[in-house]
Amino acid sequence: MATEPSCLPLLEVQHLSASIQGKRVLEDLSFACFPHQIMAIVGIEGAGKTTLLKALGGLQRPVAGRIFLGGESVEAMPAWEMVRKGVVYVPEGMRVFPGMSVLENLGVGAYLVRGQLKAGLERVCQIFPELKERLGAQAGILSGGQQRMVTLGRGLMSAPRLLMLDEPFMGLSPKLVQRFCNSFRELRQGGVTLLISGQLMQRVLNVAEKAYILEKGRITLSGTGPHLLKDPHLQEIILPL
Amino acid sequence: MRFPKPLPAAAGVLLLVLWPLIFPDAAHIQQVLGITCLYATLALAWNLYALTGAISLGHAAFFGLGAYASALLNHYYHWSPLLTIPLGALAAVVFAVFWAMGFRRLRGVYLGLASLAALEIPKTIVDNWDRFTYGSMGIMGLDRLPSATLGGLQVDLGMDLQAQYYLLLGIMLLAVLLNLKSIRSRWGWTLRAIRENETAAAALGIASNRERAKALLLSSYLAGLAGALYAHILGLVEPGLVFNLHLSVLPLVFCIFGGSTKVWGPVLGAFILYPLEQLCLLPLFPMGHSAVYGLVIILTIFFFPQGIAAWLPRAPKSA
Amino acid sequence: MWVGTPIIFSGLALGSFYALMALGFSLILSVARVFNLAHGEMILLSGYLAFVLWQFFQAPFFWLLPICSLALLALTLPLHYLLRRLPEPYGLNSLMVTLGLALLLQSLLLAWFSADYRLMRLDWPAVAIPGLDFSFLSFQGLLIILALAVTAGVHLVLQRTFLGKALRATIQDREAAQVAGINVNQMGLVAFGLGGLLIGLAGPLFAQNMYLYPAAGTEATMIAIVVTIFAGLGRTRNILLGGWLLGLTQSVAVFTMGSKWRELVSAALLLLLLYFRPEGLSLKKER
Amino acid sequence: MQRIRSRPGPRARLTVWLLAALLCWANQPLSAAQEIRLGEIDPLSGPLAKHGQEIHQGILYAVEEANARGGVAGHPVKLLSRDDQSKPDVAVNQAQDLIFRGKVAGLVGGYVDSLVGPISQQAARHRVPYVASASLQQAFTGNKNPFFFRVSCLEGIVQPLCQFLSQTLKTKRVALLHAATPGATEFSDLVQADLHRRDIATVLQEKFRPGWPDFSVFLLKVPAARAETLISGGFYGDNLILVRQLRQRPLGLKAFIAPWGVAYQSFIDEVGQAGEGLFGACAWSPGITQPGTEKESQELVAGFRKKFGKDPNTTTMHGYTSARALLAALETVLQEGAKPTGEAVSRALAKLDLNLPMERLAFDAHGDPRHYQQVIVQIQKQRLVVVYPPERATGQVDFSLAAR
Amino acid sequence: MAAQGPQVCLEVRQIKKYFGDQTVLRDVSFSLPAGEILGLIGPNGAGKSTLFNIISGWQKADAGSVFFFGQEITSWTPKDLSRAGLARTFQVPQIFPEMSAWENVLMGAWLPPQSRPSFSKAQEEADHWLSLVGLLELRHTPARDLPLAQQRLVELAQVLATRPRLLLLDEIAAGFSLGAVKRLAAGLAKLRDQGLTLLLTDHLFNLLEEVADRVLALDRGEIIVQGPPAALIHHPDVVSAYLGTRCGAADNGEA
Repeated sequence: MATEPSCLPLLEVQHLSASIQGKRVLEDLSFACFPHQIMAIVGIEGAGKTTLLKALGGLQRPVAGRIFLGGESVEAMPAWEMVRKGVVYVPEGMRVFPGMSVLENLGVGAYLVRGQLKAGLERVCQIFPELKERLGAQAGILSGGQQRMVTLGRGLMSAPRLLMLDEPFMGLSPKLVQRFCNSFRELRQGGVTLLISGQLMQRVLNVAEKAYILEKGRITLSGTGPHLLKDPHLQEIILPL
Repeated sequence: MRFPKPLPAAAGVLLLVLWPLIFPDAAHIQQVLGITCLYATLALAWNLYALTGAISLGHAAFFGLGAYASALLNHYYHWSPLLTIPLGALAAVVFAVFWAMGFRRLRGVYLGLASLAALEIPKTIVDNWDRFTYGSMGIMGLDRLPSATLGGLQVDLGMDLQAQYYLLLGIMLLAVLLNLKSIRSRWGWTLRAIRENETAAAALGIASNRERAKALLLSSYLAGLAGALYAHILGLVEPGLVFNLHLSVLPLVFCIFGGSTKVWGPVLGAFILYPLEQLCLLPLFPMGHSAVYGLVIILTIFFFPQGIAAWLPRAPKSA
Repeated sequence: MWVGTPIIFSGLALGSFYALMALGFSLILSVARVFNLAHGEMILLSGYLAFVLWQFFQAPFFWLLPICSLALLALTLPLHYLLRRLPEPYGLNSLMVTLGLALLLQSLLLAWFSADYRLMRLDWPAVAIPGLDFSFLSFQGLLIILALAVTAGVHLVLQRTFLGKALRATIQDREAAQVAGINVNQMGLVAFGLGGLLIGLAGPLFAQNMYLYPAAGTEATMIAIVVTIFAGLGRTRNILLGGWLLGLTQSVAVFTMGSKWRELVSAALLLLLLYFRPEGLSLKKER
Repeated sequence: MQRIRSRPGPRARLTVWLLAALLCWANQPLSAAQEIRLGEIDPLSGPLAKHGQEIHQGILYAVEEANARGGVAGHPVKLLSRDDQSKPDVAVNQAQDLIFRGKVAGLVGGYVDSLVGPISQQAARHRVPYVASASLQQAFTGNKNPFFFRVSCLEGIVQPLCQFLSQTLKTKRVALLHAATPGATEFSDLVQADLHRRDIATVLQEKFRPGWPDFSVFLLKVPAARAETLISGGFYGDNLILVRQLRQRPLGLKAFIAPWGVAYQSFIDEVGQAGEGLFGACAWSPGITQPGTEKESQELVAGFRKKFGKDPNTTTMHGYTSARALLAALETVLQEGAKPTGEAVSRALAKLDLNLPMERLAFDAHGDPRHYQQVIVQIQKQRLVVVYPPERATGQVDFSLAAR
Repeated sequence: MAAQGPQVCLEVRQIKKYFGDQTVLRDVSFSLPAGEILGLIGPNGAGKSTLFNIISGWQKADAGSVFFFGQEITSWTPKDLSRAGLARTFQVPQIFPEMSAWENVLMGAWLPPQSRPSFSKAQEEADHWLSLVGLLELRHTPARDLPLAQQRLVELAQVLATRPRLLLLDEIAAGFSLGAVKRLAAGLAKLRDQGLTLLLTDHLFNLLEEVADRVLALDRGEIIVQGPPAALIHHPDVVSAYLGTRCGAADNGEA
């Protein structure tokens, strides 16, 4: 597992700060994301993980700092421009379009890459076979877990270069988590970089090339996933068992 | 939770009470501000229901029913308006009962639109029940507000505009008090809970439909009262006038303009917009007044999106 | 001739007219979340434009439709930019701004075109259906055909194209639509644009089916609101069905009960509909 | 936990000052010149704006005509116009404003009875004469109000209409359609009662809300009821639609007659061929005038056209006539050297007897016009032809044109 | 120990529920003695939330009945159930977004019609419950500005303030750190000792493992196994339906 590849970073964050309603949530963050890696951001609720991912995804304007995507400065870009550039954020929770069918929900994910609709659908159905039989159903009447699958699947449909998942496992049964984790390797081989944030992510950390711990808006620890997993500090704040 | 009375409100009330004594001859201003109080009462009535989160477009129905019931009682039984006005307003409450039953399941935009349609029902019935209500002809020559003797003081409510102004101001202040009580009490917090999240309210054991209905009944009575007063101040009723959609929109405009769900919002909205139009725009621009009126509304919304009341110093909120 | 034939036909033509009045309103309401109270005044503006073109340039009727559509498109797009600057609470504030706009437009129309009633006097030949002993005005036929065509067009755009999916996604969850790569501001613009085209189309039809005077906008807005409730928000296909239901109900009510019960019957029908199927017409809770 | 603000913030103080300033401004009298002021209240905007504006133009023309002749007994006349927005409370507010701040010598104008009523009560309360331009209902003049006068009344329409129906048209079965407004409803009831006395059956009587776009289903019921004549108590706009839809299929009607809306040149222009043969009623029209006022009428049309760029019509003339009445009464009082108080002007109004183009104007004890009588006209070759009463007829009824 | 003794708090008999032609629950029956903490696990779409909704009155069962302290409550409305002392939390927290965290809890203590405490008493209680969930320092923050996990805690404090006899917790610990889960578990155990009966679902087995006396495993609308949590986690049916391979458990914090 290479820790610091020699190629150029896909996404580089320099001195990023962000606020929500005047309250500073992220404080001077700097890190880089390299292609074909799995990257993990670990932190407890309220540490600023969602804000960070939203800032990277163009949903939130940072108050200071720069974000570079392949060398281009993107911190002022709206979300749809980021998606066009291949940076896709998958929000936490169940964010389906309730009045549209599952198929249409997934179709909207492929809004900018209409040519790859079929291939994307196949990939999603492979990861979530449950969805395959419910493609025609209204997304709003699905169970919570199924809506979560649709939300994740929609992110996959956008043919991302960098896929940012916010708490991807919340509300999923362990079996599904496992299946989902397995697909990560596959995705990475397909050329996707993954940025996964959450708090209970042993499985992710096991395979993450790079991982950060976020505490109160600051990065307090970084290293490879397995390395971090053994770190006593992580054990202390996140896994105090 | 003790809420200290904000000083500006007290100053404003004092101004409204005292100015006729400073300008005793300004009959036309007394006339206009009297009607302003009447419409402010209607807006406060609307606001009472809006506290439950409902945007009604049917309050003209309450207004019209109050007006017609009082007018019919006065016309057929020749009772004094002092009696028919409070009784007539009960007709609005009867309609509110049907409303509460029929619209139990409706929320948001759909409640608004349904109430808009509900306005047609009393309107068309009154309009077509020729033998009883005189139909489209309306009823003319209703008794004016009578004179009343208050501690040896003869007050002619019908002819003396100053007395009439004080009567309407008093009723408006009563409506303000009712709003105040409905916002800052246990019941007020119940309404707020229903407005913010009905599921959570039900989970706390709140019977949201019943509380909503209570607010509606109070609201309808006030609106009916305003309508009944209107009928006797003008001396006539006519379906097209008292069941007018404009009377449904007016409280909405006053409340949003002034700041909705705030006690003084509707009053402020009424006291800015109505006198502005009646005393300034209509005399200055006989033809183009509504253009200026429209511009005032547009600009205000851009500069005070939360309504004018948000601009005033806020009552410090207890925590 | 069966007495019902002309009644049904009148109801359908009237309903088509209602639907054409309501389409733009419904679209702007559901996508851009703007309760456009200036809808009727905008239709009137388009109608007056058609009237002027017809009166002074002898423009043929079928040219008026596209010209007015494009003209109103040019009006609604700036309106979208204006409304986008509105702060929260967006729903109520945009309602108030469009109310102000309605008052403003009404005054302008009064100043420009005077309070006189205007009418485009065009000859619409009667069409007889052979073997049925029934004839109707070709304009009524045009209304029905146009309503069908426009509804089908809008329906296809919304249901079958990616743009339509994006529009519907925006209606349902703005943030989720953004992260799917949809430019939600553009969607508002598209809705206003489409709405503008539809409003513009309604103008000459209004001028032809009724008559123009500056205060007629309120009536047109009311029609649009009522049909929109009948149909349920965000359901374009239902707009035509709602319009037809309303038109037919009114026609039958006038024939069987008399003109004076027309409003009551349609209001009662509407309330029954809302009473029994509120969930079918449910809208996302707005804040 | 509680912060109490001890004094009002600067914004609150500013608001209070602004309100106080507004009150002071609004309380100022408008001015104190030697001119005589007339106040006018009309629906200048909203659904009734067409007629309100027409009345306004008539009144304005009368006032400027008086000023051009050197004013009323040497005093210039100023007209203060107000919009009542078709709402009675607004009408009352504006009447108050005109009386108190405008210090007007008299009020004119007013369309629709629900607005004329409250204005007339203000007039009585503050002792200001009021000459209403277009008021129809009979209810008002019942209780005596010495300050209220009007230049038109329903009787002056119903009488000639019913006589025409029975004497000239000789119809036996009529259908009555009217707008759901007080005036039109009363018209409909009076016509029905009057026709009943003349043995004419009203086989269909319906009302509708103004602004309805589709009469075709109602029209299906007309032949079913075997009505010979259709009387429309709708207004201008309603008749525009009704007349077009009338032509869609044959109804077997002998005649269509509408007291309002038809007898206008603009109506004839708008509906074109569809208007041929229709009957209407009017009190005046260019070319149709009170005997003996032909010259005055012609001058008026020419002057009006010069000023407003269009022809006056019967509504305009109602405004003109009411203003003329008030001006004449003022002149009488001023020439006698008396002060133009409300009582004096009202007394002068009560004694007035003028021959104006629209009517010979004299008021009875109720303030109603004694001689107001409309004529029945038929549209023939895009022109209005008077067909009733016989002494004023300018042509014959064309029955073939009327039948549809 | 529980004031009610070994009385049966909740009894569910033969509940059936269909959505269209899909069966969500088929003949679910179980009983919950007062003072016990019962856990409910199952894969996504197993019908956990539906079962909760039926017990708490938000959905109607197609067949079967529910008893609460011996009283049939099958067709009761949520508000009646709340008044009777059956409270619940939701997957998506149902709180009052514009009110502060403290005001939210105050609503729970003050508004319920069954208790009608004085205002000062309610204030004290709000303080008490808010500090119990550890949000005292965030008391003035508007609830909508709180992160989801803290909104859940606000909701928990709010329903606790209504003093329920039975509390249904729907994935209350989602998004909690393990430390927070531990604290929550300790708090729940204490509440149980004060007489509260609890029914809770959780995806991450850790909370159930900490507090549950007994766990039901639900799959495709049926109870497949029940027993103490430690036994269930190794049960082959549960593993195959829900947990996946054993290493899935490692993901749940069994480091």
